[in-house]
Amino acid sequence: MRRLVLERRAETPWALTLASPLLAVGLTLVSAVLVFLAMGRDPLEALFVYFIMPVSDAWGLQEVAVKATPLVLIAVGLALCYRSNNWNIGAEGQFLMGAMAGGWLAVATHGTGAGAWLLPAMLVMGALGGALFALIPALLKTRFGANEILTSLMLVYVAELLLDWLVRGPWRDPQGFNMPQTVVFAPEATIPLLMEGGRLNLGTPIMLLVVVLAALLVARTLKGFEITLVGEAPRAARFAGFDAKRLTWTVFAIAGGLAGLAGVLEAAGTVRMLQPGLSPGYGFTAIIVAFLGRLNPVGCLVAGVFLAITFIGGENAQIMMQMPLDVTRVFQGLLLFYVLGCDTLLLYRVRWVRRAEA
Amino acid sequence: MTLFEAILLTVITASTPLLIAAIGELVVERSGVLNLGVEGMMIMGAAVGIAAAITTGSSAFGVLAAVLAGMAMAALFALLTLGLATNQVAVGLALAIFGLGLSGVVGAPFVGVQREGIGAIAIPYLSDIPFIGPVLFAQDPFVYAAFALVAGVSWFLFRTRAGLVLRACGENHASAHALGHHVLRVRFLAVLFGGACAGLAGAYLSLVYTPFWTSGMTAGRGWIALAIVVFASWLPWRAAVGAYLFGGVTILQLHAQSAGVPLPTQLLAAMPYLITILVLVLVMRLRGGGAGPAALGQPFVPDR
Amino acid sequence: AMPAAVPPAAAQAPLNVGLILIGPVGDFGWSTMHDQGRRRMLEVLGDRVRATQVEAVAPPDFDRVATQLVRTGSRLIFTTSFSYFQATQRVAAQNPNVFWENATGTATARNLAIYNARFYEGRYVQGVIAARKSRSKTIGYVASFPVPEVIHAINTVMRGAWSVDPQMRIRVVWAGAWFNPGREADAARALIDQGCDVICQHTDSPAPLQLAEQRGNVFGFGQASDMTRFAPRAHLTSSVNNWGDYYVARARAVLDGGWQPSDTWGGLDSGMFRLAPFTNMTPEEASEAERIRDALAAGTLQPFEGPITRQDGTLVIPAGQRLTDDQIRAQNYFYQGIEVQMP
Amino acid sequence: MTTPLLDAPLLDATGLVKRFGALLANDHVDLRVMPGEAHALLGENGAGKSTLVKMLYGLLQPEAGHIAWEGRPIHLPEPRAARALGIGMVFQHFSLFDNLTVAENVALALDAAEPVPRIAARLAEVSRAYGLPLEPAREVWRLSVGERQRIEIVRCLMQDPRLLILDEPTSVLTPQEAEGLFATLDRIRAEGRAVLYISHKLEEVRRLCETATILRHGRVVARTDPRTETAASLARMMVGSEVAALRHAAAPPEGPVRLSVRGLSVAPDDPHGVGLKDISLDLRRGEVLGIAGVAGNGQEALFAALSGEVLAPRAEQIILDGAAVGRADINARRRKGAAFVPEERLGHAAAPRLTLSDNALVSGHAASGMVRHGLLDRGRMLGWVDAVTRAFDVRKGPRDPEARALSGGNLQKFVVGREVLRKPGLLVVSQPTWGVDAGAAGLIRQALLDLARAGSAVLVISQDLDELLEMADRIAVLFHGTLSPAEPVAGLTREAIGLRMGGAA
Ligand SMILES: Nc1ncnc2c1ncn2[C@@H]1O[C@H](COP(=O)(O)OP(=O)(O)OP(=O)(O)O)[C@@H](O)[C@H]1O
Ligand SMILES: Nc1ncnc2c1ncn2[C@@H]1O[C@H](COP(=O)(O)OP(=O)(O)OP(=O)(O)O)[C@@H](O)[C@H]1O
Ligand SMILES: [Mg+2]
Ligand SMILES: [Mg+2]
Repeated sequence: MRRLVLERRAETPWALTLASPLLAVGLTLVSAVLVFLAMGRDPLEALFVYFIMPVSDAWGLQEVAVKATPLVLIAVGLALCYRSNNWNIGAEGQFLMGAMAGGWLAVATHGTGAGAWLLPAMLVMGALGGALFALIPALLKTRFGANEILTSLMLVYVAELLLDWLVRGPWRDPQGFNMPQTVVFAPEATIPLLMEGGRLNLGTPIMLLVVVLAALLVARTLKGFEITLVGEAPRAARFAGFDAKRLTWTVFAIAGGLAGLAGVLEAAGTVRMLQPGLSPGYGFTAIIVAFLGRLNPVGCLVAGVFLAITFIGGENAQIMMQMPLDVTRVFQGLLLFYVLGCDTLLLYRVRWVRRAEA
Repeated sequence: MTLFEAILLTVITASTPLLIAAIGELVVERSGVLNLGVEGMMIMGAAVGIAAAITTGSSAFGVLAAVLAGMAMAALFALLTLGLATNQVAVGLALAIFGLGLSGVVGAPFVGVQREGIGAIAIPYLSDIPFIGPVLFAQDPFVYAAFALVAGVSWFLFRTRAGLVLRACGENHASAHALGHHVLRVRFLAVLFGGACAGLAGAYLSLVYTPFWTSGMTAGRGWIALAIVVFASWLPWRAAVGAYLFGGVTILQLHAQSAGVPLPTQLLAAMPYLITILVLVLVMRLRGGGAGPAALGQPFVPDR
Repeated sequence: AMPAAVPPAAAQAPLNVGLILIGPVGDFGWSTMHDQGRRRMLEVLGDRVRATQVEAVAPPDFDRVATQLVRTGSRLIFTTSFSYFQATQRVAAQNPNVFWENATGTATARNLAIYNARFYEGRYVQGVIAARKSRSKTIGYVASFPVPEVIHAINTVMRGAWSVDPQMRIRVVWAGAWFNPGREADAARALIDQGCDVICQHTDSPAPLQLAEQRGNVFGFGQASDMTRFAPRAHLTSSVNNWGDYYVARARAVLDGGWQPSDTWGGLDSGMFRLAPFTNMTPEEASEAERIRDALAAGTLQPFEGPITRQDGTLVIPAGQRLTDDQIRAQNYFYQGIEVQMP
Repeated sequence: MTTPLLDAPLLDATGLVKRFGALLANDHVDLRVMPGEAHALLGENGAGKSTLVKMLYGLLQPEAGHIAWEGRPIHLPEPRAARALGIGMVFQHFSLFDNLTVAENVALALDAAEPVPRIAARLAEVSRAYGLPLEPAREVWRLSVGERQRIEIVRCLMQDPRLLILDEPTSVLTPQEAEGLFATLDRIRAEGRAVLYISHKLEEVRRLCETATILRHGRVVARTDPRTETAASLARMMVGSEVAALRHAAAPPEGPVRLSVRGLSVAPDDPHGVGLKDISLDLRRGEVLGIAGVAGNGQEALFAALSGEVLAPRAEQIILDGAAVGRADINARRRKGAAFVPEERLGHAAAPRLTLSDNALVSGHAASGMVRHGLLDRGRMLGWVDAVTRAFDVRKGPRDPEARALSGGNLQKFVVGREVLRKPGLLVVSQPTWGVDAGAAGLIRQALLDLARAGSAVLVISQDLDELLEMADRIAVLFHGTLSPAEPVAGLTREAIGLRMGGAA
């Protein structure tokens, strides 16, 4: 009988750092082909529809950018959290809070012909709203030791219900036949489009800027070092004089702020109103993006774009091949498994050895 | 039956899947493993359970299949976290996503198929006891299974040698290994047990609670089960209290609505979550910080 | 008017029809029934149409999916939720060569039609039956969200019930979802525990009905599809959505070049929905229900006839008048006599 | 049952090989233990002693070689098999479970399924018989280090072992507790049981054992009767060369007080820890002050309080060069010229998965110009690594490897060098040479002494009494969170300090 044995590596060869995610993507593609064959579909066509078609023209690329923008924005913040061992999984709630905080300005100023200050103010409000909401689990963690995985998750439901209450109650569109939605935001409260004939808006450059800043933060600043050190070796971080509690606050605020920013960009950009179905689970999907991107801002960008392609590919597969939606989720789960599994290669040498006979 | 009895009865049914899943996860965490993928294992249990029950026409077979499905998902988790020593939090999250998707694929052919639910079994004599009888002893088999699990797991953990070894692995895997206990094997079995319980809880949803298949039908119960384990400070009896508390708040807010309590329904609906947070905070406060298995969530790679 | 840019479909090339669904096809209710409508259309029109459907499309993804449908050749696109209405107006303006149809929308445009059914007529019948069946004189209503559709349905159920017994009362639990079987079942449990013995549901899953079956001595109504099989002993009737005929007609209109941006709000007479066979009723009860149903279909019975008084006592319309369609569409008050608070 | 021949070895291991990656930890090791014998296993840190005994206990699998028990070849797939033969082991690092009771801890090491209450009864009996009193129902975290070791020994004895392996059992005991242990071991041997004894304390070995096997770099280099050797000759065999003595420069000048601690009390930060009670001390320029004590008597709390990882209740309780810094955090103290080296190399002093240059930043970001306006200066960080490497002879492969890739001794040289190179006014260092071989230890001790003589004040917390007697000018003893007055080394004996380490006045 043989069994799997892990041997700790003294040093990680850098080539493996690149090879491991590629191997994971390769394994996912192989699995995808097997699934397509099992479903009786032409695997080549399916792969084309899933992975190539979404990026085969300018419109498609714009859509990929639109879809990736909130995912990457949220994932970058989550990556900072996870790097420092803060398990914020409530980004969905922070996203909605940001949308609400920013959307409130749009609703309150509707019809007043507010000036150019409105949009920047909405973005700031959105980031603030998300950040403040994220500080609740941070506070509960640092002050009471309450598990942040659970509290941040519970708060997602609370945010959803709050949004529901607002759009059915105080912020409901008076002309909207009592339907649960706010007014359609006025043009001055709408994120400007970047090109004719597409939906690419200012959110995407903002997202790219955030990625660059976060990458600099992680690689070049003391704060970034602090985040990494607290996650890698909490005791060494204390020895370095870093305050883990304060850092918990900081990273939760950053993650919440970015999720909130994504929320208001989505509300004022793609949807242009507040309504209960505002997020198709961006906050949860971004968790996958963060891990796929190895908790690295640039990695998150790559992973976010890749995932956006699979989402749009999934829609295409429904349209072109009547492939059910759930198949896309299965692929995403598999991809994450493979990425995590392949990461083991970085820390350990994996060997099959003959089991010592008992 | 009085309104009070009726409410208790309902609370017990609503809490049962939470309790079963929480007890399973409690054992997993006691062995030092944090499996956040309860939701994914549970929904696979629900999907496979009803699929098997419809295909074979046997509820018992459905339950068995659900348990096996939960265990299969757990085995996948174990392969990654125990075999390859990967990050348990990340794999748990992936398992939840993967389970939601795969259950949709598995369940797709069974959408809209009707199946008779598993009915209640009144225990002779006991069910005739006034008040307690109808509430506790005229329930469906899953409710009894939940009672038995609480008692059984409590006995196992604190009265048997195997339970002691399991707790030891969760406390200090290096020491347990040095004494010759098979840490990974113990954890593997614990994870499988957790998967079996989550699968069973899923079967309860699709075979008893709302006997048909719909995707996403666990609706976040797996996450609540995780919260209950922390709330319970990893003690089985307290997990029962936690599950019934959460179930109770969930049901009571519906009664409050139906009775016309003048609060926004959204606020009432948020109550179970807000109260869970509050209780988590209070529990941490009273206990004065982290109890919990000392090795929880840490990967272990033995030297051979 | 017919957009000039669109020539009548060539005889051979099949018409591509797109459908965008708000929920999963398997939601038992709203989306399932639109899917059935699509199947019916394919059945009737055969080779002349092809249909492409995308399920569970969240509002932020709507623009892309709709555009992608256009890009892959769809010429007639049904967007089946009010959540899509604003966005449909937007993409319709961007794609003038495509015919758009939004379910439950509130305004038409040059290439945008809206359609819905007068489900409230069925609710009136439910009210009558409930009043006959209930011993506790209390109806339980598992509601989704307090949108006008649901509000006026609750009002209409009570109208129907009061027409039999003015003592009838109602209790409402908001499940906060169109489709969440567990929560719907819990809501039904709470209502039954509080003494309701006829359960109306305005949510899509069969869970409340199944629960009524399980509890015994409680009755319920199916939603969106015929749910008799879920509760052979508790089921009274179901309101069965039927979009197929409408879809056939609209596709045919495009094929024939006669498509108009219409506002369709079909009642029992239109066939856009029907009542499933009455079960678990005495012959007298069934025949009374049939009589009411036929009167509604014929238009001789009007659920929104005055006088209509709000809960707070203010008169909406006096006797002899009738609510306009827009007034019905925007109803956001309970009638006097209903003890439930507006949430 | 065959009666073993009187001269047949109880345990006979031949040609054992164990490899960890590229490292050959045991290279064809032979070991023979006779019945009733007390056999010492000696060697430097990392020589492969623990690796060898773990193979004898079934915990590691040899890659080559044979083990025979009473003349019969045996295979030990797991500790259970070893225990079944009658091999018991007390580990170098305790294998106890803090949150479980004594009885449960014992039960976990027994193979028969015996209910815990019955074990508790038997435990009380055995512990009385051997004079090792224990309360079965107590949780381990409430016990002292000595009591914890009693659990380890008693649970071996309850298996009625023929061979008892003890891996550095006295390194955590006071001299008096060690005496108690020797008495127990004498009794065990009187019952005809063999003992395989690993220790760095050569005097102990000479008192206790009649045979010694000496390992160096994984190979057996000598077999001898320790009673016929001197400690110095044993050390020479272990190291392979003469061990250099420490050069003491001039006697310490009577400089001004650099560090003054007054009435410092700190509550333990975790429920299982030991706090500090009313600690006072003075440390002068040019002086080395040693803090002796058995592990677990408040060393961690003292280091944390002095470094500022945990703040003192009041600022004036810690005075550094005239400034009250009790409420200042670790970086503020660093900026005032203090530096610190904690006990744990990996995880505390250095982050295992970060590079050395990042690790230079861990303690250097506050006061050595590696950070400007919040931005890292990678060039300077690397320069610092090079400087430490040169000054302290840190041996490593690449220029900037991850910390975990360094051997223990080399990483220790790096973390000590990282601080010493900054020429701090005050250096607080805990266990400076723990787990470090003689060569590196000499280098580190010399660097600390030179630093003090150059005008700094050095405070050394150590469990190694010999190290303190060698380096320190004055020694104070930490016991249960209280600190005895510091006394000049000249007037102190091992016995006097040992008594204080055990709590006697
Ligand atoms: N699991 C392991 N993986 C890799 N290397 C190891 C492992 N265990 C031990 N080593 C290495 O093997 C060598 C021998 O270690 P061992 O623990 O046997 O030394 P030792 O003689 O007991 O030292 P000490 O006196 O410090 O206890 C050391 O270099 C050590 O770092
Ligand atoms: N647990 C381990 N996992 C992987 N590699 C290890 C481990 N322990 C030691 N090593 C490797 O073995 C080598 C020797 O390390 P070790 O700490 O045993 O050195 P050593 O012989 O004790 O030297 P020193 O005298 O400097 O302590 C190092 O290069 C290290 O990379
Ligand atoms: Mg070493
Ligand atoms: Mg050792």
